[in-house]
Amino acid sequence: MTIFGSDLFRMIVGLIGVIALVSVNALFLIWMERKVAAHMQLRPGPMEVGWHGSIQTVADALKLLGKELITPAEVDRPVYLLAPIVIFLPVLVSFLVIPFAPNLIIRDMNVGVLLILAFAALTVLAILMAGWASNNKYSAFGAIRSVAQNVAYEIPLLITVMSVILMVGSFRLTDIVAAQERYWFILIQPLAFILYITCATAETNRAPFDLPEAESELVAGFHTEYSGMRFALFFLAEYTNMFIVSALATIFFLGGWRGPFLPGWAWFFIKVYAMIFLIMWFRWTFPRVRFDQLITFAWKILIPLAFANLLLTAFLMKIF
Amino acid sequence: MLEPLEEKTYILNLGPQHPSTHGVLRVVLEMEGEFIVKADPDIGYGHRGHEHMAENRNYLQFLPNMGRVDYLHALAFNHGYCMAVEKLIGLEVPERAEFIRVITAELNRIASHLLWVGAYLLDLGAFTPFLYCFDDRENILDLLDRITGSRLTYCFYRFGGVPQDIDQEFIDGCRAFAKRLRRRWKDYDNLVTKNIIFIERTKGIGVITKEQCRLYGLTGPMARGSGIPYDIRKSEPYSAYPLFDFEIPIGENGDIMDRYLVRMREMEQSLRIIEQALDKLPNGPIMAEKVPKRIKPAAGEVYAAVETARGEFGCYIVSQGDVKPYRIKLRVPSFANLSILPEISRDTLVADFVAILGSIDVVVPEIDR
Amino acid sequence: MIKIGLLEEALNLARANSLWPMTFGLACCAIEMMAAGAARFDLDRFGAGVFRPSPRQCDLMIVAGTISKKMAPAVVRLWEQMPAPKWVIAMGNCAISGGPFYYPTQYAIVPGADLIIPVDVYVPGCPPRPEGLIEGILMLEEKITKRGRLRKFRDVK
Amino acid sequence: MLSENIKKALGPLGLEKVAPGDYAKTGYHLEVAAAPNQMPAVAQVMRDQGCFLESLTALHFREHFTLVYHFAHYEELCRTVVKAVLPLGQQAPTISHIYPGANWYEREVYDLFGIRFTGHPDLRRILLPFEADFHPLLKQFEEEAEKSETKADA
Repeated sequence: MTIFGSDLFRMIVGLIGVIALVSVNALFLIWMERKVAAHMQLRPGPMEVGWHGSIQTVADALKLLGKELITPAEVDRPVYLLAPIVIFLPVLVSFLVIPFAPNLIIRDMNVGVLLILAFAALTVLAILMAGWASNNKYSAFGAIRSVAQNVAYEIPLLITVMSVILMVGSFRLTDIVAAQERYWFILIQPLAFILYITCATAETNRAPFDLPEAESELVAGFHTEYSGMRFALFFLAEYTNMFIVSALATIFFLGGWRGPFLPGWAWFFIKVYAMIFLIMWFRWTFPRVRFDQLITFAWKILIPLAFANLLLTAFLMKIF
Repeated sequence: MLEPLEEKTYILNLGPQHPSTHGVLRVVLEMEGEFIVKADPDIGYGHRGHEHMAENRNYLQFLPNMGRVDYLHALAFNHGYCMAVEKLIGLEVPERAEFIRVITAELNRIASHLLWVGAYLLDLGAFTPFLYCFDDRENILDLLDRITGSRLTYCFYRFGGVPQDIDQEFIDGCRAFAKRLRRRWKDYDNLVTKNIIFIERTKGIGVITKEQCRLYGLTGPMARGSGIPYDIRKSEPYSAYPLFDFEIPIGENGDIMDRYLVRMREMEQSLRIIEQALDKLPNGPIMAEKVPKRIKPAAGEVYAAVETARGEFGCYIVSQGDVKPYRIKLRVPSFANLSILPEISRDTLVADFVAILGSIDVVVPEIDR
Repeated sequence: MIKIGLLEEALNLARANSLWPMTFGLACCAIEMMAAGAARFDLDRFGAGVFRPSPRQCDLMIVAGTISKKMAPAVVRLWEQMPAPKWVIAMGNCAISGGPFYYPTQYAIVPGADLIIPVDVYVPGCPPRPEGLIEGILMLEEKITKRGRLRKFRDVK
Repeated sequence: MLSENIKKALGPLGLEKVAPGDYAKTGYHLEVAAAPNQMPAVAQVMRDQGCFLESLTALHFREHFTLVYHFAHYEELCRTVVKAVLPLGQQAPTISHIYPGANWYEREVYDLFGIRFTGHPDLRRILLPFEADFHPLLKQFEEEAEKSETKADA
């Protein structure tokens, strides 16, 4: 076996690719978000920097790179400095197991689903660290809300995903895509899909569930005190998280890379961006829910529904 | 790091720079967890000394200030002040001028309500309605810009009339705008009024009873939302308002939803008034014939009230027979409306507090004067 | 040295095209600032439409309105909380010189934002129209990059 | 008629003046003059009659202050003005326990004129910064300022 075929080489190339993808993707997503928002709001959005503002986010990123990094007095320094890095790591790891196309996957693990969901839970730790360390009441609020919210929404998310896994019988993401050869799972699990999208929006702290950074209540929530590149990392992580939950939705419910005519990766990206568009659409349409409503909604509606869906799936699997 | 909490409550400082305090209001919140034990509004960050200024200028020089007290419904404040001075010096305003005043003031009221709806939805976390409202509002500003010459801080009325007549283009523009806004109601209904999250956020929150309204002296949509049909345009008719047929929308429960609905329906009533006024617009002069060059009223005092978008604006002028007023007290609606905030925000969540604060529709420089 | 110069220029270009203002309105002018960010005028076209509520994430403070003496310490504090490089636009006559509210016995306001914080661009008007604010922001871009989009309009005779 | 009822109810208090006003000229239906320490009783009567406090302000004259209370009614058009002459340097009783809305108005009067209200639960400055050491709407303040103004001009 040559060095090019080795696992190590694959990992290194993969990681470089992932980092490139993450940054380019985030830049694109932020531009897309601004354009989507603008067109929904009867305005053109970024227009002057590049063609239709296409390098607007590059300018933003460059500017943020050149900004002063303020570390406010009386913050919990190590935790404060670590938080933006911690929020970024799980995001990178999740990319390792996502199958972009039949062979375009860095590491095809048999516990892929678990890996992603386990690392996604780390995000909340970073938010908690950031909020706590900032020595700011608004940040602490954001952090506390974030923890409660993520605990509440992780459960229905997992249970919903379980009902798909029950049908496939494997935690391997490629297996799940392979199982959708004849039909997409959205057709036989529509309830699970709706539950998943709701939970995913809450998991990524997007409106109408963006309570940890609720602008009109908590100024900027957990990242109120972060400036420059540190703030940019939170931003980057948010958009990459969005990509990951959309990619998972594509894999679980929309048949992954499957589609006629176009190559697999193209279909994959089309589906993912369609999902992201959906999440953006939510954000620019709905008002924000209140925090207790959010929690009530998770524990009293989403979790029972997810359980019912799981039981129904198991029951039907037993019969047929 | 946060210090360990020895007491059960802690202080959260909201403002003076906070996205949902609409300018420079500061509220010191005493909190227990996410619940508010006590809210103490700290106003005065926009205090500019209008009343002190009034004592240092003559009557005409003080007129431009009125557009800056409440910049969102500047024309109503113009109207109130002009009415008070006209009463003081006994000036009759020609009918056509009154009609023009009513038309422009009602247009301005719609603009103010639209801005409130947009900014309020922004408080609740919905960004898009804000831009929709601003888009509609720009149409009004175009119309008013045509005849008043400014977009925001109008100084359009004069003692004894208005300085500029309206033309056919303005009339056509008003009619076209009324048509356009009526078509937009459906959009607002779908986007906001029927939105389940919006309903959940506003129904039963921030309830004000009739008795509380009376004790705190609330006026405008705050009182009407609680079911009190108090509208100066009807209950103390002034200008050309008695000539028009319109209703006073009132709410039932006194919660945020009712205040929202009252404002939405009021816009419809304003459109009705504008259309009737355009239909009945009489010919004639737009300025009283004998307007004294130098306004020097005899000693005396006067109180004149008008209905602004936020409630009753009363202008209390005391004259000592000088060219300068001895004292002008501006009874502004938001001052009383905000004073109920500590009462109704007790034991609410921060999110509800923001919703309640937004529903009061405060304009901070108006409170602070 | 040349390379550092180039980098600096690229950074300045990026800064000029991504001026994030603070959500910070003091009085009447704030409404026109909102209007400038809204549908018809859309500051976002120039990359300046991302209104950040936290001063830590802003580049630009638009002092939109009268600064009262009670508010002045807060304004200074907010300005100090912003990370460098930062700019200030004094929007409206009140922020420039106290505007219509300044007279000898005035007790309540600070006559001019430049008395308490350094101001880069002054936009006159009471209040300035949104077009005026946009021109102010383009001026600021010109100031940052030493070249500008405005020139072509100004040279028209 | 509400103004008749108010007149009747105010009768036993022995006020200085209770007279109908010239509405067309001043905007008042009823003009009342009272002593400052009668104000709580007057306010109680107004509250019982269903009126609300429209505004509360003060006027500064050379020898005395005049507290001006405006009352109006939601259902009926009836504006009552109550004036209370307060000698300089004296305190007036608060009516904020009768009308909670008067709380802020009294704070404002204290802030702008320096009139103290006895029994007020929370008499702090409201518009000016807490550390301010002057009351801007006092006329003396203005005369002094005029002096300094002429100095500045010269």
